[in-house]
Amino acid sequence: MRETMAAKTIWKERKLRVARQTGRWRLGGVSDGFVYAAGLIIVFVIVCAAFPQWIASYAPTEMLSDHILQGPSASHWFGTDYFGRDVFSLVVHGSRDSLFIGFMSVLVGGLVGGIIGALSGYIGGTVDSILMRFIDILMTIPGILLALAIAAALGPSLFNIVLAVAISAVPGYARVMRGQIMSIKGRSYVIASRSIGVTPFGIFWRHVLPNSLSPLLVMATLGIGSAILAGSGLSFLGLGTVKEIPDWGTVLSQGRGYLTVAWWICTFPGLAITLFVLSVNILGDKLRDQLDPKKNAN
Amino acid sequence: MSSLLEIEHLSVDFHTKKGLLQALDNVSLTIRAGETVCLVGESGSGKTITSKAIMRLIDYENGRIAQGQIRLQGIDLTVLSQQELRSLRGKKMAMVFQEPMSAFDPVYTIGYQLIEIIMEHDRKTRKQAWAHAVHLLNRVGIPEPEIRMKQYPGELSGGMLQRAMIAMALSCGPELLIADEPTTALDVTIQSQILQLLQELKTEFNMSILLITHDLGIAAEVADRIVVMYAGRVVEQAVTEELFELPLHPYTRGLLRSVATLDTDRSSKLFSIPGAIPSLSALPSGCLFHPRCPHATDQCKNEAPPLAAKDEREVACWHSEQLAASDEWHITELSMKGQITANAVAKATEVKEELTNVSAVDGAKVSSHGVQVKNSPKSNETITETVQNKQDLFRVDGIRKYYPVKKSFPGRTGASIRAVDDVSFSIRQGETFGLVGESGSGKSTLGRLLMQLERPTSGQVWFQDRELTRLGNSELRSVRRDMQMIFQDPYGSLDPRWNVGDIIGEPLAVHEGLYGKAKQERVEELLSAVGLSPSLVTRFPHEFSGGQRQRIGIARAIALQPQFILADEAVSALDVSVQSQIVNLLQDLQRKLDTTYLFIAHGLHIVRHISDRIGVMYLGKLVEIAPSDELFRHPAHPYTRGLVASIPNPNPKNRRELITVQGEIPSPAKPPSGCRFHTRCPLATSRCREEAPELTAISTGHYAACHYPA
Amino acid sequence: NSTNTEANAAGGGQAAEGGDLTYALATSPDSLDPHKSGVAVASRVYRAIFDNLVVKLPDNTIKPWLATEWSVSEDGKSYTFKLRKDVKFHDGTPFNAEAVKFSYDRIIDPQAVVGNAANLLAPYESSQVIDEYTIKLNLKRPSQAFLSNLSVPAVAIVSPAGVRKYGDQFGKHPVGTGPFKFVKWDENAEIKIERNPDYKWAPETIENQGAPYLDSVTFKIVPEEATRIGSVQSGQALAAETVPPQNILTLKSDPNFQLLQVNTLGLPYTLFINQKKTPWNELKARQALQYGIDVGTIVKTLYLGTYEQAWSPLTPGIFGYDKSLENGLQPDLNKANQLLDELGWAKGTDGFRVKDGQRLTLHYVDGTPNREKRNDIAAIIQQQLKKIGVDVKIEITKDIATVVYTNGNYDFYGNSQVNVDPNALYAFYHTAATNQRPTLPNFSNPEVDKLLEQGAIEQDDAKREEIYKKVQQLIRDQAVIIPIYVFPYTVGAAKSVQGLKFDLVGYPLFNDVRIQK
Amino acid sequence: MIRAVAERLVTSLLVILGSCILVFSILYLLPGDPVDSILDPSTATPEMIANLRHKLGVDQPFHVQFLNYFGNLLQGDFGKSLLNADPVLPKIWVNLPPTLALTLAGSAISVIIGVLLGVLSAIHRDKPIDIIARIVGLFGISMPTFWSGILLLLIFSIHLGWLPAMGSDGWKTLVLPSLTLGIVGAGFIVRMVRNSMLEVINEQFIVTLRSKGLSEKVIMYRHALRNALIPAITMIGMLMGEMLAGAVVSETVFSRQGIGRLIADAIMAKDLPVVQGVVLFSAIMYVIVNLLVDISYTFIDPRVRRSA
Ligand SMILES: Nc1ncnc2c1ncn2[C@@H]1O[C@H](COP(=O)(O)OP(=O)(O)OP(=O)(O)O)[C@@H](O)[C@H]1O
Ligand SMILES: Nc1ncnc2c1ncn2[C@@H]1O[C@H](COP(=O)(O)OP(=O)(O)OP(=O)(O)O)[C@@H](O)[C@H]1O
Ligand SMILES: [Mg+2]
Ligand SMILES: [Mg+2]
Repeated sequence: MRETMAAKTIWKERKLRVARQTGRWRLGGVSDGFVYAAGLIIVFVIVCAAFPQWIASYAPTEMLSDHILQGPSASHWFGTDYFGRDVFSLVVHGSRDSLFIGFMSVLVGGLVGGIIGALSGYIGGTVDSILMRFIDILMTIPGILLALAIAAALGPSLFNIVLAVAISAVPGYARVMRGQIMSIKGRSYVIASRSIGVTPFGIFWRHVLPNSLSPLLVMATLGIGSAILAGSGLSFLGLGTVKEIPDWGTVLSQGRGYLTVAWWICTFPGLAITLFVLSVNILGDKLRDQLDPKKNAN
Repeated sequence: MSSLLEIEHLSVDFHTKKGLLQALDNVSLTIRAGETVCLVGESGSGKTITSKAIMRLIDYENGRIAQGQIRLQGIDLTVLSQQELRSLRGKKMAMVFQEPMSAFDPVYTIGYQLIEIIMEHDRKTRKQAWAHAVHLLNRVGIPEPEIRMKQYPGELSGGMLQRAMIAMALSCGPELLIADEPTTALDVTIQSQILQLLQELKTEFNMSILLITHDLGIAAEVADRIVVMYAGRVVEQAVTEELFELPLHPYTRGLLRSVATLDTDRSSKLFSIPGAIPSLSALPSGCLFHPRCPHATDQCKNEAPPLAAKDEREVACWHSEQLAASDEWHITELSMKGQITANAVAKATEVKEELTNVSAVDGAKVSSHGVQVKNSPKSNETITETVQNKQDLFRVDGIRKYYPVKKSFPGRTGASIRAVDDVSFSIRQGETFGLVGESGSGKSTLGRLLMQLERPTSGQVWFQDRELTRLGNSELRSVRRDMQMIFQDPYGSLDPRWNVGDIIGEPLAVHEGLYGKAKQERVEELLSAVGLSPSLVTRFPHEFSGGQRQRIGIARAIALQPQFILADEAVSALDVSVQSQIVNLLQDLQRKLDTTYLFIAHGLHIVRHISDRIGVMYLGKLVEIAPSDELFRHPAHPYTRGLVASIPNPNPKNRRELITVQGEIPSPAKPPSGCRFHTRCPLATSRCREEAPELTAISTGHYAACHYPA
Repeated sequence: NSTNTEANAAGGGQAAEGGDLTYALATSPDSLDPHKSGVAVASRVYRAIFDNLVVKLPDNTIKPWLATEWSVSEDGKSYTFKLRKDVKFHDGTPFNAEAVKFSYDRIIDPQAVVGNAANLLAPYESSQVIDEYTIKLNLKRPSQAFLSNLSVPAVAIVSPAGVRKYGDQFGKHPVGTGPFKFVKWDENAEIKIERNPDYKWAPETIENQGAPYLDSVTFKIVPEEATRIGSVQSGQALAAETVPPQNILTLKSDPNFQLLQVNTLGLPYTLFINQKKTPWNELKARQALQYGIDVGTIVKTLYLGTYEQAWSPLTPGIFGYDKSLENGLQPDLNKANQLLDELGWAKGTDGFRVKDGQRLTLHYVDGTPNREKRNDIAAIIQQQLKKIGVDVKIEITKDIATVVYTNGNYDFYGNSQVNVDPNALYAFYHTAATNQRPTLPNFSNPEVDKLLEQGAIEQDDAKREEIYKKVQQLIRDQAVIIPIYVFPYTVGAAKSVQGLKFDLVGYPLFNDVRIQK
Repeated sequence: MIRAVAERLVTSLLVILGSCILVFSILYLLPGDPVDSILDPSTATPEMIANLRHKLGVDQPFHVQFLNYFGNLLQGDFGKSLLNADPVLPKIWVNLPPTLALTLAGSAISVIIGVLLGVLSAIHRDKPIDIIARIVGLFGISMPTFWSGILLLLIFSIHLGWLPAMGSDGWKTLVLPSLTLGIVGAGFIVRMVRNSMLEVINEQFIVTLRSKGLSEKVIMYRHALRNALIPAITMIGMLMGEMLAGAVVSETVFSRQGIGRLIADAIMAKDLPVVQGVVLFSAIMYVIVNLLVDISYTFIDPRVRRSA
């Protein structure tokens, strides 16, 4: 199929304009109420992680052994667990490690995957083939199995969970980054720089990379959610950690046996995970809308 | 003639996040049975909205008819339900869209999509519908319609698709055909074929046509009446001849004057309406056109003129009568006889826009940094002369570029696309070399080879005395400061994340190591040299209009005062008036900097205007090279003749048969034997089929590759 | 020792013969080869497929099973058994002295089999077939535990023909003489056994001397607690083992269900203090732990009163158990603090004790997963010891073998063992021989060593009992361990299940089970 | 065409081999020992351990084990489980069907719910239906699988007693696990379909269809949906991989037989031949699924058919 190049660009130009215009009218994205609510939840959780003692009324380690398995009440909003710990305080304090798992594994996975994808996409050729086959190999092994193998082999610790989740996320980031880099590589502003005589590295660093990052950013945002979920899945499969202050996934998976007798132990951390991941996803969606070039209107 | 469609006082609003936006305001027009009405106006003037309002398609885009009536054969469309409208759409009124490639559903066959509409409106069996569809395809000139029926949209060329689109629109015998820029996306050759087809079909099917176009040439060729829109309003309407004879609105007049024709004097500047169409959310007060109007008065600023009828025609201007009576007003006189002086242009374009006029900066501070200013603008003749004596800047020798076709069989060397096939020519120091040809003929590829953005398959490129094809990458990088590029797509060629200062400053930083204040100063100079306010350095590309963006691209290209600039379709994506602004700017800069241009374009009149010499490409080969005027006056190659003849002529008194070059350009993967043009050439003989003609001189400076040059 | 075992035996209703008992197991057996398997859950299945020579009663007497009578030589180094003559393996081959010899030789043959059964049979050296139904077993040294150990399922008699036929795969195709025959094993789904109609050699502990009433038993493998209990509640299974404490109470109060519970025998779950490590090599430091850890609260909190607190290195009910230790030591933070103060460990600003710039830490190693809430115990102890300034570092690892047994890198490690004889203490508290692997507490005390050696061979039960009581007291006084809980085997079942009983060590017996329609 | 397929098969084989090597190396190089899962460490003596290690061959150096394993593999011998000497292949054959049933049912649920909600939500953009569909979708991807599984189990088997809580025989036992699995996938597909529907709805050809006088229903379901499904299908292909991972959790919660649980247990026990076997199979499944996805493209998208 041939197309009149000139007309194609006339079109591109016009379509862009129309899309931009219609985009402005039509892409409201997630309704703003939800976005604000999501933002508030995330901010609240971050505050919890940073200053849990401001919010929680008990120390998360305090075991009130004569108050075990008490339902929600005025003194224990979310009830107490089988140790007699205040579930609300657990949830508040647990946010720290949960966020750590979420953010760190996204950071590590995104960085490694991003670098692989960028090299592969920008250099192309044999490097690309080799790296992509490697990514293919990683892709054939379901992420959680990889994570399971790593966590099982290295033993359960916060760091290993992060590592496991991060590695299993690498192929996704690498693919997206590669695709993005390859598409940006052909843009005319990149050719423009080349025609000016900028070095390949300069082009990569100053044009290709910055313009390739936004989908990765969106993906990373959404990845925080999946990382937290993956972490809790590992806890469930018996690779959780035992810590004085457990993360949400650990509380949830350890409390699950009590669901029939003390629903509150795992319901609240479960809700915390769900709400936080939900908020992160809402924000990610919003971010996707926002970073959409179509939205880049005046 | 009775009126088929009557639009009265139509206003259309869009619901947007930022509130209500009025896209059409008090639009009235009528189309009589059997009549062709053209809707013209710059981009964004509301042409498409009008057409969609008629079909009531705006309902799906958050649009609403706020006021007014649209009557089709007396039925008021504005009050019908979607259900009732559906029985009219496609049946009584049909539409043809601008881009055929995206107007078809890519996952169904052409046949399916044709039959779908037929069965929707007519009580026909599948078989009858199929037969009818085949008949229609045949009628619109699609060869082998039975096969096409089973093909998917992606398998047809743009021209074919547009024909199929027309067939689809005609399938239920509509009374009104709305065609929204049906040829903008197509080559000139195909464009004239399509226009011709529409003309024939109109009488055959006894329909009325509402044709939307931004090309006045087309309007002149086909319209009975012309309606001019500006910013959602009708500013003028008249019978075609009268409008071209005597435009009453300054905007119409401006549009007419912006059109470069084959007759315009090449030494003069192209006329352009200054500024740009306002955005709907920031409409000016009074007459919407007043900020761009050289004749605007206080009344224009404060009061909106009504659309007043004046013997059969209508115009919305306070001063139309007195202006039309003035001497200078007559267009044909002015443009055709080439009496627009640079001064007149300067006067007409002296406006309050941030786009400071080009000539205003002439000789201003640009000189301080060594931009060479030639204060005596030479006439065109002299330029051509001096150029002829000058040395070659570029010499291209037997260059080829073959792209391997996607191989499904590894190891086997498959066929390749011969994008550029054995081309030799040279570009002289200081001249503008134009390159024309249909889409896919290899123009851009040739340009990229010159710039060494791609390495040729074989052949050499000499730049001054260096053989570029031998240089290593790092050597090439230093040569690049002498060759720059202006891109087709003004939006895509600017990094959206960089501000204007950095974009323009990039070559300075790379080659001259300029940073910070020094760079900023230079950037500001460059901005004013291209007619932009220096205060815009910190803005980002998306904050500019298409024309302004192209100026930024130009500023970047001239930053290092290169010897050579490649402008690949640099103005194709722009509105006519903006096109003129950019072309003028390029010419001014050339005069000042003594730059050499390779100007690639598909708009032949623009190429004629700017180029000293022109090369015509067809399927990877150069088929003709000649000085600009010579080429248009005495085209030697039948292909060139076809191209020239396909250009719509903005002179309604001088209508002629449009079709010139038949058929479509063959695939460069399997080019025809002998002379590549022989499949479409009316003069082809058996010799042409067997023997490839060489590029030979037929007069001084005029070369053609044809066995039977005219 | 079993509180509820008899509860349902008398239950009225028309209990019918036949039917399939679905029984949800908590984990999957690794192998049904008694000699090879290493996990308790497997014994619960193969107990029904295999028989032993003898059976041990709760009163610690030993009664005939496949053996009708036996005698011990003067020196205690050889046992002669007379065998039943009417016994057949499931594959039709006869049970005889050859089969016994084959089975026991197989257990100790390092080439054929490597498994934990070898430890139980420990001093066994060889056997002599005297005649078809008489066999003499020779020991390397006398052992009072030997006869008891012969009653443990792991040293059951297997079919020599079966072993030859299936070889490596015998664990997937067990052939024994038991009341049920193996039918099939679907990996990770279920194990099915069916009634052995020829069975008529049940030991006297079993009411039903003939073939079982049930047609078959289907063991479902349901690791997830909630699902396992849910499967009984939803009627998908008739019984489910290892009911978590929190559900025990609910099931007990539910009129549609019954809860069967029996304490296991052997060593209770015990935390061993590694005496190789400073400062735990000092008695006072260990005593501080004894006073600092409130075991009562732990057991009450985590097991909600359904588990009994352990007080001794042995479980109640086992021969020689010293009941006087019960409720003896009570937690006392002051004493604990005082003891540590005396050792020179002073509390720092963060509440932890420091001496010579070293923080007082306790490296607490536990395995995964959180079996019987053992990880939770660690979590509570961490908080309790914090109060006396000990910083507990918990390490949960899959690789116990390396961390604990190979590297000995722990201060605290918990373990338990199912056993029928107090001689089990020998392996844990007798000083390890120089070329042997160290014991868990790395404890070395000449007096205890001597007592344990005597206990192994003392033939007089009364004296033997005294010896072991002494040992238990010494271990308590030396603060070698912190005993935590006695593990009860629990089964939640529909009311319709009747006659489910358990043997001495807590394995289910299906011979008497009937399902009420 | 045949060569293209052959070429693809070869790369697929290489990828599969690669994943085996990778898993082999990870499991080999990281600490832990299958012997620990076989012998009770509290009673096993060092020589028992050494004996067993020798018997299992895990005392051999890496390259020997590696070559042995792959040598046997090439002869079609998948080896035996280190834990109980079961041959690996039959183990996989037994466990594969329930997992396939689960993942297929799960995918079916994802696709049905996902596409339905996605389309409704795109068509009724910003209307209550849209908001509900998106919230449902978001919850699907925001809930830990095991949690939603246990909740379903509590509600539908324990409280209502409608469906069995565990097992893998009969369609009834498939309902809850596949629902657990499907909800997550549905969440992703809702999003994907909604986005691509919205994109398609903005395309020019939709305007053409309207100008032809076709009804919205026809336009949305006959034209827009088919176009929107193209990107969604890739997603579905990728989801199948995720499904296997989800199966690990779902199979554990509902005590189903299946390779998810098989491999999870094998990984924990470092039972290398079993892990290898399952990884090999899951890699093959992954490759097949992606091949199927590619093939289904050619049915839905003629543009692909041409370039193939
Ligand atoms: N759906 C919409 N909602 C709001 N505003 C719109 C919408 N569609 C178009 N507009 C605005 O209406 C104005 C007229 O647009 P229209 O598409 O009719 O221009 P046009 O004359 O057809 O231009 P072109 O030559 O670029 O096709 C533009 O300013 C555009 O921004
Ligand atoms: N990178 C490439 N790989 C394969 N084929 C290519 C490539 N670039 C161009 N071609 C092919 O080479 C031929 C010439 O392309 P080119 O872009 O040079 O034409 P053009 O004359 O500039 O057309 P247009 O007017 O559409 O810009 C076309 O058939 C095109 O499909
Ligand atoms: Mg338009
Ligand atoms: Mg081009």
